[in-house]
Amino acid sequence: MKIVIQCEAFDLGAEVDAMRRGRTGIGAIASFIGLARDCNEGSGVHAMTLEHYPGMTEKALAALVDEANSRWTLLDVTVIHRIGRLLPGDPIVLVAVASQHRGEAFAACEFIMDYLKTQAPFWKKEATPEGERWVDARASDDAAAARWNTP
Amino acid sequence: MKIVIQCEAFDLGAEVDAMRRGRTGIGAIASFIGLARDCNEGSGVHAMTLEHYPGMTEKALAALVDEANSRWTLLDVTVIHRIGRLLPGDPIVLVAVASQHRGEAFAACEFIMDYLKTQAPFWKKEATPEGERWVDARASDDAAAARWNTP
Amino acid sequence: MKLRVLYFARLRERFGVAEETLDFSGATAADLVVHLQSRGDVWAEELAAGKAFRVAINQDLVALDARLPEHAEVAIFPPVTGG
Amino acid sequence: MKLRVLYFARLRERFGVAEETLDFSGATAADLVVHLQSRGDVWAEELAAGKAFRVAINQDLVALDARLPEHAEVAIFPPVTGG
Repeated sequence: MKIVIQCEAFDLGAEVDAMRRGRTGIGAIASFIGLARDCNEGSGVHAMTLEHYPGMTEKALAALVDEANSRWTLLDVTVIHRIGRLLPGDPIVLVAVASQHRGEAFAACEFIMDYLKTQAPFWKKEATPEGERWVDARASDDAAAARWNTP
Repeated sequence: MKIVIQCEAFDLGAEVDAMRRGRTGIGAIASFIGLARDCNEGSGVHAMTLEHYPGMTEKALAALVDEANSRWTLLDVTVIHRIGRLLPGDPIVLVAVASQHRGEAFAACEFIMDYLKTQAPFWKKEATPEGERWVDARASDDAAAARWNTP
Repeated sequence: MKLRVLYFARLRERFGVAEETLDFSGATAADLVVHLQSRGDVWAEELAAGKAFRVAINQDLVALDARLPEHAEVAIFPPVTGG
Repeated sequence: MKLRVLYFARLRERFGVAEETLDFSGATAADLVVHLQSRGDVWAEELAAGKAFRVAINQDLVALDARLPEHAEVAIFPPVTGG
């Protein structure tokens, strides 16, 4: 398991290769990268700054990876989230999940992203032609996370 | 859109980078790699040979990428499937899907994998200590593909 | 009518043939299967009712009642196991 | 009781403070919010009933009725928007 908060870019290929190197029991690796877009809520976005809550961020990410491990049989998980200033097209977040079978890898990867969006203390501020603005939380992200609440 | 059948290994990082290079409207890339495992149905597997139906394979993969494009708003799709002899730990298949939002990227990536497993004409033969054997189709793969049949 | 018939994977190995050309008078994929079963031996065994095999006509998966066009490329193979 | 209180993102900017130490006599997160509201101005505005903000105690998200332990690190921030 690897959880990292960093300013620098990450390398999806290197992260996934590190997961599978020397291992022959992994059948599936599902991965996700989220990228900064040039447009949001109808405005152009020329840059973005990501703030976080040092200490709580690591704790929150570890808790949600633990939760994923308790729900599915996973062989490895990597979560990397960038902070600081990012430009359109820059990768923001990476989640990669290794498992024996694809169903578990896909489910756990999407679960981690959905929970990260609502539980991990990151905040985005966008620079637009109309000035800087803090991004509002989305109801659709709450709905995506709520899907995983089994009755 | 890129669909390739090849003997050679592929490079997940390079494929995903090629998708996003120079583009600033992509918000999400979900990707998947399937790997040859060292064990299946209780037997050790020391090698695997993948056979396919040249011509139909490309047609079947293009049809299922078209179907994904008709179901979700996607910005790019890459599917690479290897054929020939593979060893445990070797990547077999790559699917990567770019979209504005993560929900569509995840859904389309998993849909393509589930349909590929039941629709694309590939067959695996495993080399085990007991000799060579053709892998049997799994009922769980049919069930995974059937999930996507909307009523 | 003339048909090109292809076999893959376990069926190719069991039949000992990858491809053949047939001059055939039936109308549907099912007719072709009955014709091949009549060869007996592994043909009767592998294509028996209840056996899992798939048929493609001109590279599209079809049901057994699908009609065979002239000069069709027909393929018969086990359920697929890629990915 | 002594508390360390942190503010993030829009709340940090609006309050003009990232961190403060409070000597506080209430028992719960809700009591602390009422205390901060009583400062008026942006505090009353941003922490008003119906405003969306989150509270963490010792780096765990909590509901407003959560009790405040001695020397707690309390953080108040907008709904998160990472990923």
